[in-house]
This record gives sequence, C-alpha cells and structure tokens, in this order.
Amino acid sequence: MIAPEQYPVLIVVIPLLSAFLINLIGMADKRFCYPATLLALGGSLAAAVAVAGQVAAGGVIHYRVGGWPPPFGIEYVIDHLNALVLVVIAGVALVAAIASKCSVEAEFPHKRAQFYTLFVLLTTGLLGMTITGDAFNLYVLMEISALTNYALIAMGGNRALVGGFNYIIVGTIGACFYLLGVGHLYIMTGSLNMADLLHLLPALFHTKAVLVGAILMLLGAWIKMAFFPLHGWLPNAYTYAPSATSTLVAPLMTKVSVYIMIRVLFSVFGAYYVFTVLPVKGLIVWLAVAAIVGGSLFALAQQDFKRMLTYLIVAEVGYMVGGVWLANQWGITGAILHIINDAVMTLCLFLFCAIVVHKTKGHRLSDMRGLFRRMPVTMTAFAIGALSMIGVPPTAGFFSKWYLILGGIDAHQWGFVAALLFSSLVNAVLFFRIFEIAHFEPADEVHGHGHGAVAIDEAPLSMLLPLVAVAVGLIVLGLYSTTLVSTFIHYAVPAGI
Amino acid sequence: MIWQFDFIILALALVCAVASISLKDLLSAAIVFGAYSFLMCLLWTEMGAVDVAFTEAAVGAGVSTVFFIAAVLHTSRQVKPRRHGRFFYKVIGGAAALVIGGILLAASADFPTWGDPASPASTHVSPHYILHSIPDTAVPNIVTSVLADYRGFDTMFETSVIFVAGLAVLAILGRFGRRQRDEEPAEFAAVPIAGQSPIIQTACRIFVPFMQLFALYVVAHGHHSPGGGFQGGVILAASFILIAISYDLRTMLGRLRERLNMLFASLGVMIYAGTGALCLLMGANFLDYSVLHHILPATSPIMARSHGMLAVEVGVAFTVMAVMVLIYVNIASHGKSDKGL
Amino acid sequence: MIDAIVVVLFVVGLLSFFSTTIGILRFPDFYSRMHAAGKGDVFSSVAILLGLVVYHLRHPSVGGTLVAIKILMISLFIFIASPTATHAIIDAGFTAGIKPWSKDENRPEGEGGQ
Amino acid sequence: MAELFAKYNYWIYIALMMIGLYAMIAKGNLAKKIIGMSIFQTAIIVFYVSIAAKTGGATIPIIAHGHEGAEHAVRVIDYVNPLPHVLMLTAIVVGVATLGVALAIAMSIHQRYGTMEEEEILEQIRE
Amino acid sequence: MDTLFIASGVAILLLMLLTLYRAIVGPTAIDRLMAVNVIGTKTTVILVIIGTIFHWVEMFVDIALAYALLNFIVTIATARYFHQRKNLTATGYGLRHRKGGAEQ
Repeated sequence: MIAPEQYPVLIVVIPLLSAFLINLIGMADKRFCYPATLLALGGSLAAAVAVAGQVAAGGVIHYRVGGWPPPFGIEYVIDHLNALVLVVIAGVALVAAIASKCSVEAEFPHKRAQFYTLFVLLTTGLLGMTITGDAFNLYVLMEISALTNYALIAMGGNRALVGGFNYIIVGTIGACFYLLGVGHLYIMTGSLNMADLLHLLPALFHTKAVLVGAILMLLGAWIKMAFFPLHGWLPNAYTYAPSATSTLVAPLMTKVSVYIMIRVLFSVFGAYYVFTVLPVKGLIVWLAVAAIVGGSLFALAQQDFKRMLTYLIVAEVGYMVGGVWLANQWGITGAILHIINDAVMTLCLFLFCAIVVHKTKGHRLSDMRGLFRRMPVTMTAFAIGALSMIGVPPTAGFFSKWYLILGGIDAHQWGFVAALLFSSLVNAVLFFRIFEIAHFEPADEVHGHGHGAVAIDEAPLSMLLPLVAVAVGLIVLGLYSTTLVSTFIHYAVPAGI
Repeated sequence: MIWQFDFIILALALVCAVASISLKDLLSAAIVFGAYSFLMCLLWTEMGAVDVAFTEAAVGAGVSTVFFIAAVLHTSRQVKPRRHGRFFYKVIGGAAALVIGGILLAASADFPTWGDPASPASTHVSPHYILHSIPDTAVPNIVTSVLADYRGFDTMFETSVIFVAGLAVLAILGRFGRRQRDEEPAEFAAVPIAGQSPIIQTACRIFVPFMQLFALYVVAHGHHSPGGGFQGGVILAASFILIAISYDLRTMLGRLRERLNMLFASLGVMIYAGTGALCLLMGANFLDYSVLHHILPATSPIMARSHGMLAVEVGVAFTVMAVMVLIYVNIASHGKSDKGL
Repeated sequence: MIDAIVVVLFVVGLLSFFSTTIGILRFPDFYSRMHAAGKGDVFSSVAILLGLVVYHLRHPSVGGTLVAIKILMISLFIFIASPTATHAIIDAGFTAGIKPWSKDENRPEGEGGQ
Repeated sequence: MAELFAKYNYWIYIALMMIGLYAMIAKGNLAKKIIGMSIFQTAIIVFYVSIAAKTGGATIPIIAHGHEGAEHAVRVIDYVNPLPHVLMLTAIVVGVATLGVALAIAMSIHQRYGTMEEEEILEQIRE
Repeated sequence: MDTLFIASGVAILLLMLLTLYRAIVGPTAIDRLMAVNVIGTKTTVILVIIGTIFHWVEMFVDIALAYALLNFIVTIATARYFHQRKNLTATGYGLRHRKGGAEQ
C-alpha cells in the first residue's frame, strides 16, 4: 500500500501519529496505552530497519517532505551514518518501552497515558533530529525532545523537579545557541538546508560570522550532550528521574547530541573547515580528556549507583567527542561505533538500575547487597553490560575503545590514550566494587523483600527479558562490529582525512 | 521598515528588559514584561513581520503574561534579597554573557547591513517563495504558504511542541486519581464563587463573542491576511481565559470541559498529521497536498494545496486553543481545576 | 481640507496623550494618576484613531470604508475596554487598601497599603 | 541617517541576549530565571526578524493582487523576506511552550519546598 | 502625510518612554499596571499608524483589533490577583504565602 520509497518518513510519522492516538486511548482506558506504545515503536523500528537495508544496498536516500525540492522544502537525508543511528534509537526506545511497564505502574499509575504519549513523542523527536537534513527542522525537533524530556524527568517529583528545572534553563540555553548559530549561517548564506550550506559555506570560510556560527552550534550541541565543563545539569536530572524515563533518556539523549555534533561538523561545515581551518582540534581533545578523567573520578566518588552511572555518561561523552576530534579514520570510526555501543551499554546498565529500583526501592550501592543470590540472571546480564563498559574483548565496548585507542595513537594524542586506559581502569574498579557488594555482602533485611536471602526473587519478566536481550545484543554487536564498520561506518567517515 | 520607530522601540525594549530582570517584586516584573512584549510586537510590525507581530500580540497580551501572573499568585511574589551566596553565579553569568556578547559582536561586523535587499538571506532561497507562492499554492500570504506548505513539516512539529507543552503541564501539575474518588460536583460545591464586579462581567459578555468570532475569522482568513491557526487559536484561548478571570474558572470549564479540551488538543495535531498521512496513502510524499485534488471535488492540484493548508491551519487552531486553555487552567488552579486566578 | 481635519485630530490626540503622561508622572497618588490615565488615554487614542478613519475615507472606496469601519471598531473596543480596565485597576487598588492622598497628609508615595 | 543604524538592530539583540543569559545564570529566583529565558528567546527573534528586513519600500510578505488596483508582476524587491518570519513564528510558539512548562515545574518546586530561591531549595536538599 | 504619521508615531513612542518611567519606578504594582495599560492602548494606535505608513492598513488593522480585544485581559487578571491576595506591596515572602495559597 505504501511504496518503499516512503519508508523514511514513516520512521517519524508512525510514532508521531500514534502518540496522539495513545493519548486518546488513554482517556478511554489506560491499560491499552502500553501495547499501543509497543506497536508504535515496533512499527517505527521496522521502518528504520527497512530503510537501513535500503541504504546498505543502494546508498544515500533523499526524501522530499511535501514534494518540494531541497533548498525550498525540508529534506530527509538518510546516509550510512544516520540509518544506523535510527535503528539504534528505535530499538533502544522499543526495549525501554517494554521494560517500562512495571516501573510506570509502580511510580505513576494515574499518569500512564501522559507518560506513554510523552515517551513516544520523545522518541519521535530523537528520530526526527537524526533523520532530518534541514538545520532549522533539527531545532524544532530538538525542542520537542527537550520539552518531553523536561516533563518526563519532572514527573519524578521532589528532587527531580529541581533537576528538571535546571535542565530546562540549561537546555534552553543550548537550543538557543544552536538556533543562533543557524541564524549566523542563514544571514551569511540564505539557506537552511544542510547540503546546500555545505555547498555555499566554503566561499565564506574566512568570515568571522561563520566561525561564530560554528562555535555557537558546537556550544549548543555540547550543552545538550553534557560535555565536560557544561555537564552540571545532567547528574541531578538523570539521577532523580523516574526509572522508566532514565532508561530511555540516558542511553539516547547524549548520543543523539553527539550524532548532531558529527552531523553539523561534517554535513554543514565539512571536514576541511572543521579540522584544517579551525585551530581548536588539540584543545577539544584535551577537553575530552578532561571529560573522561573528570567523569570517571566523579563516578568513583559516588555512593549512589544511578548517580555513578550518570557520571559515567559524562565520561563516555568525552570518548566520543575526543574520538571525532582526533580527526582520523580510526578515531571517527571509533566515535561512531561508540555511539551505538554506548547507547546499548547504557541501556543495559539503566535497565538493571530500573530493576534494582523496582525490587529494592532504592538505587544506592548499599541496596545491591546480596543481589547475586536473589537475581542471578539479572546480575549476569548486568555483568555483561559492566564488562562491556570496562572494555573486555568479546563485548561491544572493547571494539569501539580499540578503534579510539588506535586513533589516539595515530594522532599522537597520548593524553587521550592514557585517559581511555585510565577510564577503563576506573570502570573496572567501580563495577568490581558493585560485584563485590552484590556477591559477598549479605542481603539487607531492612529492605523488605529479602526474607531468606537465598530465595531467588527475579525481576518481572517484562523487565528481565529486555535486559537479557540487551546483554546478548552487546555480545552480538561485539562479534559483528567489523561487519558494522565495513557496511555502514566506513561510508560515514568523511573522505580525505 | 521604519527606522525612526525601530530606534526608539529597541531602546524602550532594552529598558523594559533590564527593569523586568532587576525588579524585586515578581508581579511588577511580570507586568513590565508584558510591556516588553507590546514593544516587541510593535518592533516586528515596523519591520514588516506582520504574522510574527500578530502571534506576539496574541501570545503576549492574551496568554503568557496571564500565565505569569497566575504562577506568581500560587508562589511567592517577592524576590528575597540576598547579601551573599550567589557571587559565584554572578561572576559566571557575567563572564558568559560578556564572552558570548563579545563573539556575537565580532560576528556582527561581517553581517550585511540591516535591511540590505542584496543580502544573501534575501537573494538565495526566499525569492523563490515570493515568486512562486501564488503559482504554486494560490495563497497570497507568503508566510502562510511557507509555514503550512513549503516548510509545513516544521509547523507540524511546532504544533506537536505545543501539544507536548500542554501534556507536560498536565503531567507535572495535574492531580490524577483523586478526582475519581471525590465526585466532581461535591468538590465544586465546597468552593464559593468569587467573580469580578458586574462592570467587568458585562464588558466580558460584550467582548467574548467578538473575540471568538474574530478568532474564527483570523483562522479562516490566514491565506489572505496576517493570521492563521496559531493566532486564531491563541485568541480563542484568550476568550476562554477572559471568561475564567471575569467570572470563574468553573464557569469557563462549564463551557469547555477538560476532557473535551484534551480531545481537541489531540485532535488538532491529528488533523495535521492525518492530512499528511492521507497524502502519503494516496501515493504522494508526506504533506504533499496537491494529491488531494483527487478527493476534493472540482479542484486543481494548486487549489488542493490551498485547501490542504486550510485544513492544517484548522488543526493548528484546535491544538493551540486547547493547549493554551489547558495550561491556563492548570497553572491558575495549581492543577486542581476547581478555582483559580 | 480633509488633511487639515486629520492633522487637527492628531494634534488633539497627541496633546491629550502628552497631558496624560504628565498626569501619570506628576500626580501625587495612585487615584489621581489613574484619573489622568483613565480619561486621557481613551480620549487621545480615540482622537488619533478618528484621525486615521478620516484619512482612510479621503478617497471613497470599498476597501477604504472597510478599513475605516474596522478602525472605528477598534476605537469602540478601546472605548469599552479601557474604562473597564481603569475600573478594574481602581478596584484592585481599593481592595489592596491604597488610601487616597489628601493635602494635609504628607506621607511618601505608595505607602498607603497595609 | 539610516546608514548610521546599519548594525543597530544587531547590537541591541546582542544586548538583550546578554541580559537574558546573565539573568538565567546569575539570578537565584526561579521566576527571574524564567523571565531571563523569555528575554533570551525574544533576542533571537529580534535577530532573525532583522535579517528579514529590506530597505527601499519593501512591504509585508503578502502578495498584493488587486491591492491598489494594479495587477503587476511580483517583484522580489517589493516584499520582505518571508522565511525568517516563518521560522520565528515557530520560535515564539516554542517560547510560550517552554514558558508554560517552566512555570509548571517552578510551581511544583514551590509547592514542595515552599520557596522559589535556588539557595534555599539547595539548603533544604542538603538537610 | 507620511511625515505626520511618522512624526506622531515617534511622539507617541517618546511619550511612551515617559509612561514607562511610571511602569518601572512604580511605586506599587498597580501603578505599573496602569502605565502598562496605557502603553498597551497606545500600541494599538501605533499599529494602525504603522499600517498607514506602509500604505496597506488592511493588513494591520487585524493585529490592532486583536490588541484592542486582548489588551485588558492582563489588567483584569492582575485585578483578580489583588482580590485574592490583598497585599499591595510584595511583602510576606515564602512559606507564609504558601500557606495562604493552600487555604484558598
């Protein structure tokens, strides 16, 4: 009924239309919201996979929304980079949605309809940001995902409100910087289409306005991704967010922002301007080093598991930004691969965190006592995620780190290599500490459920299955990472560097 | 543009901005911020941005200041004077403002002069819209044709942003679950009506029908004059807000039930996205209204675009109206939807 | 001739707005300032708008008449809304407890509240 | 005379933006932060709308068919640039949406902590 | 005639600046409200004047009409505020207010 060339827009339209339907369904009967959400995200995932197949087979796809030719209308451009990111976003969102059932019913039973509508709209926003080839369209979708994000975080109440408010302020600054940057490009070129800008900008590379535009857009993306000195909003916002929210937001939000940075750098300004004209390459790699080291050290200092994870996100953002600014084949491949791997790894850890919250009503490290006995399957899956974070070979995390280290060596950025190794070490310390707590320390009787610490008390199936699937996915991703690199990422790295 | 006006209005706006930031009384700050919004509307009119000015007029005068006053009503009004504590933030804020201001100033040296007709922005993409709006879409108001057709996809998400805002306010402030237990009428009966004086109520009775009629005109006439879904929707919402503040929130909710309102909010965006999806189902690209001439009687593809835009604008108006009312109801009554500002 | 009427109406409007502004700035208390604002504001606005109505009726045409009617409607709405607003403001001030200024009383501005 | 103000709009938008940014970071009161946010957003709108302006008698971006009698060919120079207006309509709407959500969160914070001052909220959290 | 319109527009704007003094200095919120109300009415007038200067007032009267209709909503809302909180100046910071809000 719908021709295959229409699939790109379906990726966004299916969840968008379903979101409003979910809201209407929720007015009638709240129980149907959950299956409707799964259907919507499943449809989107199917379309994304189909489009990724088309891209792998036939190269870049252009889709004209409204039938208007590119510089005048809005264009969707799906190349090898965002085809992959789209699949990851839709997949992660689907898994997070499946796992959200119990947390949502426990945490805000009356707001289910609102939650799922916002959830699907957030996914729509992220997908739209990724797929679009228009600089201003990106801003609008950035605002959709940001507003849904504020709301989803603030639904946590109490301290989440404060975190959410900070996030609103900082997020608005970030989005507005991006918009200002687009304005600077617009006033100099008169275009908003990314491909058109890439074509028009080289003649203007000497102007200060384009430089300022680049700085502003980068600053906007960095604020949104919580790059090190600008990361202040993230830990509070994510730590106190409801667990169903953080399973979706934590893996995706920062990674999509990294993707946007890559998109802006390579599809708007071009690799030549970014790496040759701008004299900031070394500086940003050092900032990334600071992000990795700082994030890891802060993580080390935390007593709260979820808060520790949020600082690890800050460190991981450093990996990706640094990898891109290494400005060589290995580094950028590693950064892009890490976007995918990190999304899945973070999903794994936050799913585990959601289970812990669901079971023990807390997310401090001390809440994990005796979990190996109580939930062996869950803990095994978590262990795979943790090993991947550390970077142990068969898992996905190893491969992207490997590329990043190769890139660092190739670019002679020894500080970056050292920071990567240091961060792996810190991750090892962190996670082995958790294993120790969960394995050797006896279950705390105060937390209610654990009468008889030996009794197996696994998480509900709707949470356990996604976690296991993600853990298996991490190993599969690791095993097939070379295929991934040769089919997709190889084409996504700009030529000539 | 009229540079004489431009000069004074911008100076006035700057004064208003500084004042509303530095006033200690939040109610006063909100009122001065209202004046700032008036000036912005004038500024945009003077530069020829009539649609933007119309939106600002409707939003600034009709809803945003009222939201602010309602929020101040439910929170504290005084900014607490502090002798210590924020020094660090002041330094950071000052430094950030100065640095960003400095680089923006440096960049502005490269800009074409203000109002230069030969600037890239005015010669690259926009002439196409000006020249082709009538032949392509038969809509004289270029802003409408760009908004609802050439860049209609942006507008769809913009409407979704509005929808998200309404839903977010509801999710954050709304009290769920309690209302099922307490029956609505009982809760309402406990609250005495506190209306305004009869003079205001009479004025309101005169104004509201005009406002609603005018709002419909603005939506329908958006193709030929400034206006469209947003402006009309906001004016429509303002008319309901006027009922709420001159009579009572309950009177307003009697006219526009909350569930109906929520239905409108969803329905509006669904009209928009549904129109797009209909084009998709008929074999064209998403939001390519020209294909609709197969199902619309006696239309050419060009007129079909015009009609498609109208449908979309109606959808926008629905959502904007419903969401603005929704936000007002929740902010004014602190989520209780019983009585408010 | 028509231009002369327009100019006269504009000058009248501007003068009365000028006196309004003086009143708003110089009168000693809230109620007397409100007196200046309430009357002068409506009068000056309506005078200027009437000037514009006359201006647009200088060449009789359908469009011009329509515009003139719309401007008349605007002045009508100002004529209703502005006094209502004045009433609302005074009512608010009275409710909030501002006491009218009297000559022998020599207290500083605005401390009429509780 | 008009040449004197060639960059005036851009300077003022920068000043407004600096005011907004400063208020968002430096002010401790949540409502003040929100006002700063709105000013910041309007500053950007001033920037964009200034891009759209054209000197030389350009009128508003509505094609004048039948206006003042003559049916003449559309000339680009007669109309101001419509595209930034469209973009800024979006920005205004986003602005009011953000304002609503921010106010809602601030009200919830006030209900929970009884204050709108960032310092006092942080003090209560630390306790 | 355009000179007259521009000149009177400038004059109104300058007088608005003076009115703005009352809006910013106060002393009470109600004084500010009064000044802003005057500014709003004058905004309506200037909108029509701008339309006349653009020689296409048809397109601008709608905005002015919207203003004339909407301008007093803020005023009435603020009046309503004073009906509910009977304090003129912004005293009574923090918890006391909150308690008052809860009782209402």
